[in-house]
Amino acid sequence: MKKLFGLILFMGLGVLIILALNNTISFPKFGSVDLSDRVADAYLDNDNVSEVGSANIVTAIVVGYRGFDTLGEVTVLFISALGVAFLFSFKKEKRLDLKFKPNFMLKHGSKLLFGIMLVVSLYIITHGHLTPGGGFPGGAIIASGVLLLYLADDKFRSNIKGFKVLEGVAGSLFVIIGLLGLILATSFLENFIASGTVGQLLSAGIIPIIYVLIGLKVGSEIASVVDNFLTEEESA
Amino acid sequence: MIVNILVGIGIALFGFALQTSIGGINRKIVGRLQKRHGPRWYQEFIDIFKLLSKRGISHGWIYDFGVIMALGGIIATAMFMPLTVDIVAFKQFDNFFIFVYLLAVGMLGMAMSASGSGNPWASIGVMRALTTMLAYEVPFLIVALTIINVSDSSSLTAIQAFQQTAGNNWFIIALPLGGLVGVLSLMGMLGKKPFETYIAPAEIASGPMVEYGGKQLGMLFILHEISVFIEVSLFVHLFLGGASNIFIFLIKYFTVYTVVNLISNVNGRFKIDQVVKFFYKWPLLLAIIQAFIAIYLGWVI
Amino acid sequence: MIQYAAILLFVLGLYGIFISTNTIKMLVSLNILEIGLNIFIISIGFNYQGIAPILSSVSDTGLIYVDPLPQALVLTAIVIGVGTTALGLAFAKSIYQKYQSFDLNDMEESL
Amino acid sequence: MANIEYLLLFLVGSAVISYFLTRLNSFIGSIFTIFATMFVFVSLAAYGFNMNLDTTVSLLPWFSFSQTYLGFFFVIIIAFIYLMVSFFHPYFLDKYPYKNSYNLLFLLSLAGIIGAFYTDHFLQLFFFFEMIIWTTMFLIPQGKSREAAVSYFGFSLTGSVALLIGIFVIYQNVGRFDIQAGLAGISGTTSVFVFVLFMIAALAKLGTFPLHIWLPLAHGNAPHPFSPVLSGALVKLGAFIGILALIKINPIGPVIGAIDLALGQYIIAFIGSLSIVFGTLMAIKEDDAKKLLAYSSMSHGGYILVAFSALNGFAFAGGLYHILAHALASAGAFMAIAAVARATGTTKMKELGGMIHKMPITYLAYLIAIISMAGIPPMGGFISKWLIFQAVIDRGMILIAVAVFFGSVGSFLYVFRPLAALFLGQEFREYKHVKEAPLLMLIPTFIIMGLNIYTGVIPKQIIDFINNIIGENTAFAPVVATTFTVTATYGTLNAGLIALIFGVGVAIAFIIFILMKKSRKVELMDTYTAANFVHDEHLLHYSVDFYAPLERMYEKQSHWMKKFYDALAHKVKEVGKLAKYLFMSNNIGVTLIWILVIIVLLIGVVAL
Amino acid sequence: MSAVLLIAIPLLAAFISILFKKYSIYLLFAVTIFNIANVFLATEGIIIIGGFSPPLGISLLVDTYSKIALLLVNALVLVIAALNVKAYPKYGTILLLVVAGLNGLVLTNDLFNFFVFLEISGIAAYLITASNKKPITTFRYLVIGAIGSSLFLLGLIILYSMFGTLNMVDMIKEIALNNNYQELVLPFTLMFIGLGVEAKLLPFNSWVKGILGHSNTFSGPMIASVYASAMGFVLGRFITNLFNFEGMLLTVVLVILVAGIVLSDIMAFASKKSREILLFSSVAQASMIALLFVNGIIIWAVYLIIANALSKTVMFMIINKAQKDVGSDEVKSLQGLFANNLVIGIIFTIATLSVMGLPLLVGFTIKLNFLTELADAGQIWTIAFILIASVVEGIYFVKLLLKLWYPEGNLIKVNYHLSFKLVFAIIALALLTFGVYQAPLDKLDNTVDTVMEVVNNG
Repeated sequence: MKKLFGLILFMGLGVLIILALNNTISFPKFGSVDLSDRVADAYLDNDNVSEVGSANIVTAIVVGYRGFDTLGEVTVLFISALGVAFLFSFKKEKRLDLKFKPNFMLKHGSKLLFGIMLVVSLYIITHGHLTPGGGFPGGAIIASGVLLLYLADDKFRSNIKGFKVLEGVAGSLFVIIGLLGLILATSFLENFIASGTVGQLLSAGIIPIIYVLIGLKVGSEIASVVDNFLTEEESA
Repeated sequence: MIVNILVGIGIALFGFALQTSIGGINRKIVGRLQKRHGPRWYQEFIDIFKLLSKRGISHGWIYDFGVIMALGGIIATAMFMPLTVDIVAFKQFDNFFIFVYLLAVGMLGMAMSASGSGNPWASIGVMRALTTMLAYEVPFLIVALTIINVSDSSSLTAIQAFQQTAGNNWFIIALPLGGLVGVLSLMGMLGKKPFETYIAPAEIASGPMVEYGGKQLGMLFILHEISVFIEVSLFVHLFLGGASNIFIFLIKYFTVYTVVNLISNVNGRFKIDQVVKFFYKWPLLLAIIQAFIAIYLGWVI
Repeated sequence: MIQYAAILLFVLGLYGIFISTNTIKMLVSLNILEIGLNIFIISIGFNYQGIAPILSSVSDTGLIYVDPLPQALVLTAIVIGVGTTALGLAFAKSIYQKYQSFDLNDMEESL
Repeated sequence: MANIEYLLLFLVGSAVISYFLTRLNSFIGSIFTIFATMFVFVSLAAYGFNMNLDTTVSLLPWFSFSQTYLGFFFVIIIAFIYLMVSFFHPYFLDKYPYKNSYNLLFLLSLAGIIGAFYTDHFLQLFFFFEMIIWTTMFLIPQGKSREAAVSYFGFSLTGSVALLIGIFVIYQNVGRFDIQAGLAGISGTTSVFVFVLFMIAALAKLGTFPLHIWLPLAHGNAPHPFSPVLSGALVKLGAFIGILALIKINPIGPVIGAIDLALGQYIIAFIGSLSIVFGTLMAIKEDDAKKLLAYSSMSHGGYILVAFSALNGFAFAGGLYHILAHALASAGAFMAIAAVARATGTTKMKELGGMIHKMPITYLAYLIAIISMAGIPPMGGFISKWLIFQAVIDRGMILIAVAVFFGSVGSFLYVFRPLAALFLGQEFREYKHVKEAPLLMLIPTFIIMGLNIYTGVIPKQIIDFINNIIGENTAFAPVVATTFTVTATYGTLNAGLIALIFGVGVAIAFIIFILMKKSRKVELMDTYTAANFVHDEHLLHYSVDFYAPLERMYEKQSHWMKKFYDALAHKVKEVGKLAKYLFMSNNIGVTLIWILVIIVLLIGVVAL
Repeated sequence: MSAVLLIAIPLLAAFISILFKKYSIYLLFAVTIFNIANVFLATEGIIIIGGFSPPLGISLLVDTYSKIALLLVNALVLVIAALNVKAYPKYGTILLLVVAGLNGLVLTNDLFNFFVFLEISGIAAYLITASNKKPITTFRYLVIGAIGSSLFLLGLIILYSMFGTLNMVDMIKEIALNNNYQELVLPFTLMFIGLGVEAKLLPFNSWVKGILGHSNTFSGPMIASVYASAMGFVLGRFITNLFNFEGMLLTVVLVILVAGIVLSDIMAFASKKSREILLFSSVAQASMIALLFVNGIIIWAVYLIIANALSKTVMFMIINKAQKDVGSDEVKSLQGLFANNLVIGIIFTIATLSVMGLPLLVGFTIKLNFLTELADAGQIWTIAFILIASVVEGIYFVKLLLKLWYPEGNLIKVNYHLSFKLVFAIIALALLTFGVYQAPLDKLDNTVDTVMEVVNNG
């Protein structure tokens, strides 16, 4: 009874929001968005594009125009990983003994597959400013590779210390680049390297560098989160 | 100033003598009522002087000081009392409230010495006296309020003069309900039969006078006589239009005292809370109605 | 049309949290909510004639692009969703360690 | 040339010094407090009488002071009571848990009082008002009960909150916080609204009928030397606010034809009379002497309210005179009880008796205090009551008159009760060792005795000062008074003459007494007990349920008000629990529902 | 020394601190001290990030208003971390992120960036409350916090779709041009609820009872004063500049806030646990602050935030320390706490009296002034309700105080570290002196300019 009542109530809320959105004139109908009166128009303007130098405008926004957001967002991931580690900080950990025991083929096949996944993720990270994708998807692929290894081999423990160091270094480098921007150029996270020609690999100034750092950082953080979830207190 | 004081003392003495003799006469009347002769008319003088000559006991300095203060207070009240419109000790200072509150000083003195005597029954007697006072005082004051409001002055001589002027008649007629309440509260003040639990002779064991004897009791008798004189003459001035000369005053005084005495002889005796319940039921209601009629509607007969 | 579906998904997420007492179910409905929200964000920038905002070269002007900003925002929103869910699961796991059950109702001490 | 601001700073400074001195040794600390209060009182009296206290402000720029006769009248009374009570500190302070903070808070509250009556800015009035409240609130629990302090604070806070809302309503209408201009500036319905709010504040501080629960609790349980201050001085703050409301604002509501008095005034007079009757009845029933005196100051608060709401010159003068007379009388009575409590350790009438033999001077002080309290001639109480009676009769308010007369006669009953129970009657064995109060404590008792008599016999100087106040604040005609007489609508009262004649009467009675034979001294136990010999003096002491027949009549109804406020507090707790269930429940669904409700409400409303 | 360092340096320190776990707490002290110094040196006005002119990139806004907020937040974090350094050493990194998050919240001039920082500080708050060892309450806080921020994001996106820009200053100009308030109700409601959850306004704060009810000397003050004041400042900025409610929305918001004050005071009156009393009083203060902002009384709301933050830190720390030693925070079991530690007693009393708003203390001056401003705005009914709530507040605080001062039965042994006493004494003295000596309060009055001025003069 409560479920039905709740469902009706919340669906009513949804309908109400939809109705409210409908009769607000300045809210553009779905699909008929003209970019002219939006700030996005400036992003697509030719000389701006060439000034930032990144073909993929979304990456230009994510790391270029709104780089500060991304810094904040990376911190979010950093603090979640830190939090998860903080909650499960045991003296001695050991792998969670799952009921599923992997066989020989799976254990070694997965190592091969991990190599391929690593290459794909590196490609995606480095070509962030040209093709769709970038630091975050690349990082996610690294982490899923690590997850694959965990699942495939129930004794496998990734090098947590290494990931921590990588995470710290990548993060600090990201901020240091920002500070360099402040020192060399006028403002924090400003592009102080020539942005080159749009479409080339070595274009868009500091954006690819930052994206690589982000990729590494995201990969290591999610990997350490995976490790935390798959380990438990060593009942000595 | 000295002359006024002497006149005042004279009035007080006259009051004492008047009341004691009328008291004696009334004893004879009541005796006659009960088919006996009753004692000599000066019997009360004899009692008082006999007591004064006796050697009583004293329970400490407060026991004596209380009696002295009580008698002093009553004498002071009596000195203020006007006998007729022109025989009064202090011309325009005979304010109505002085009588009500100086009486209270007398009552306080007696209460102090009674409690000071150490006998619990004396304290119980004092409690009864005070409770009865609470009972009869309020309706009486309400009627007095009406009288003062109507006669536009609170000094007794002015109230007498108001009643004696041509147009208006005595307040007992002008304010009938007020008069009735006045009589009832007078009986309460005098401690006459229905409300006399606190000084009733039968209840001597628990009356305030239980520990007294000798000169203290004598002085308290004097006190009783003078306070009766004050209360009755107060009633006379307020309700019976006072007196233009001394004889009218004596006649009125005698009639009032004997009438009240006769009424009291046929009544039983209330318990203390019955007294309070009675006074706060009918007399207060009548007094309020009388005041309402007199002040708001202006119907003064 | 997708916009309405996104809002309904958002509201469904809210409904999910409202009725469930199991911590994991709550986190799942929280994710549904966030997915609905992300779809809504994307739908803001959509244009029927628009193409993806990747420029093949500097010269091609006159093409209509889809609004790139919501896509950038959704990127961040998704990652934030991941962060919160990860932490939520961590807390759910510590609750499980302490009370041996995921259901909020039968935690014995009333809070 | 005393400056008010320096006085305040001096007081705050001496408060802090007294804190440290009392830490060293409570005797020195208290002596210092005495000198501090004495200095303040003397400088106030010397310069204040003819209004040439310097009100320039240098150190505290945002305060502004102005002198008024009305303000000075209150300040001088309260400062005097503070001085008298400070003599008691050396003997009482050691027994209190936080004794060093006692002097500090005592002097701070005095500073608050001086500030409150000298300021002409509403917010500063509120500032000093609140300061007095919280400093005294911390003094009360040093006595016996915490609950008293909580109820005291609760009611005073309600009062001061009502005052603040009133101040803001005035500010909204008049635009300025100046007291005189503000009160004059409002009219019509706002003046009625402000009148009601100010009256709530006055009733709360005076402890009159509807808001009186804290009075017996606070006075009964406050530390012994603090009760006189509480009842003599702090209650008068309410009277000051009452004057502001009744005299200054004086809303023009519908007028009751017969007694041509505005309805607002009549309601306040009715409340005053209710509190007289209620106070008297509760006092007659009370067993603890201090609680009894607390109920008496409640009924005297009622008198003050009736006086100020009768709106005629004599009533206003009577009210002010009554404030003075009651302050002295209740301070004297409370100090006597404090002296007895110090010697015997209890104020319950059951456990006391026969103190007169060991503490005659305290007895005398108490006697004179209760004579004035009961309004019996030679003392000040009689003149103020007489003036109030004149006004009540002149206006012809019958119901109020019933209550006023009942109060005056009833006060005679309940003031006599502690006299009989504490001082007179049998002398208890356990109090044999009791000695009279030390000399330092007797000085204030003598002074107050003298003042009680002085206010009763020579009204001239007081009436003249009151005429200044009347002239300053109201349009009534000043009261005509020569050295001994006071004239009102219905005749003149020669207070001096009454005292003289009373003296003559006593002299005559004394002569009669001396002439007769000396009576034999008999000790108290040897009394006429109709042959059943009682050897234990406790049994011979009649003090419990003194007015039994009277008390039986209203036994049941006497707890109504207390039950009402307990129920109120309970209701609020219920609402609290409901709110906690509604808003703070453990499952998140409730919060979601609230979010949903608010969104639907807002969008739905806007869309429609 | 641009203001962006206030965010960048703590982040850098946080990333570095996970490498050397041990020194994280000292790194925190260094960073907070640097921040406080930097606040004084930072240049006012709009600071661009990433080199792009405002509507494109993200920009920060620094004015006196945000400077006060930064100062308060950083100083409080420094004090609380210093006092808890022995009890909770491991929280260095998290505190660094808290500092970064809150500074970001206060400084940012971009709506989406605000959402990101809201999320950072939210997650950091979940971790701080994890120290209460009560995972259920933290879980509940996480879920409600996540819902709140998603609502905020939804409102934000609707605003973007309507006006096309995310920069707050531009957004205000666009809204001014559009001036059709009818449309703005939906986004503003969603954003108000989102902020309301975090700022503990009444209908949305069911998580507060769990979190602060079981708080300890570290998480209690952090949530009750640091987060409360940061959210107070942020809520103020949104209400005064972006929302400026009108019409039906204004009345409903006013009703919510006033009901919030009155009901939370009544709830405090009905609760027996000392921490519950304190948390309901801080909920009441939060609604009061929001009410002041809605009525446009900015300067006194700022002072109220500061005073409330200071006194709540002191009160929560004292009560939590006592609770830890005594084991239960029932008022009965804490009876007579101050009997043998007098200094702490006096400090606690001064703090409580300041919260209640009694004379000689800063609370009183603030209360009187904002009531005068309310009277100017003609809100007599709001004043009446606030004052009635303050009566109820006065009674339950006095009951608490008197119970704590006067022992019944056995004396409880609670000792406070000297550093506790020293820091609290300074705070109490500040409350006392500013109560009596009001000149500096008025001086600051005219220097606080809102985003509006910045918007007008570019």
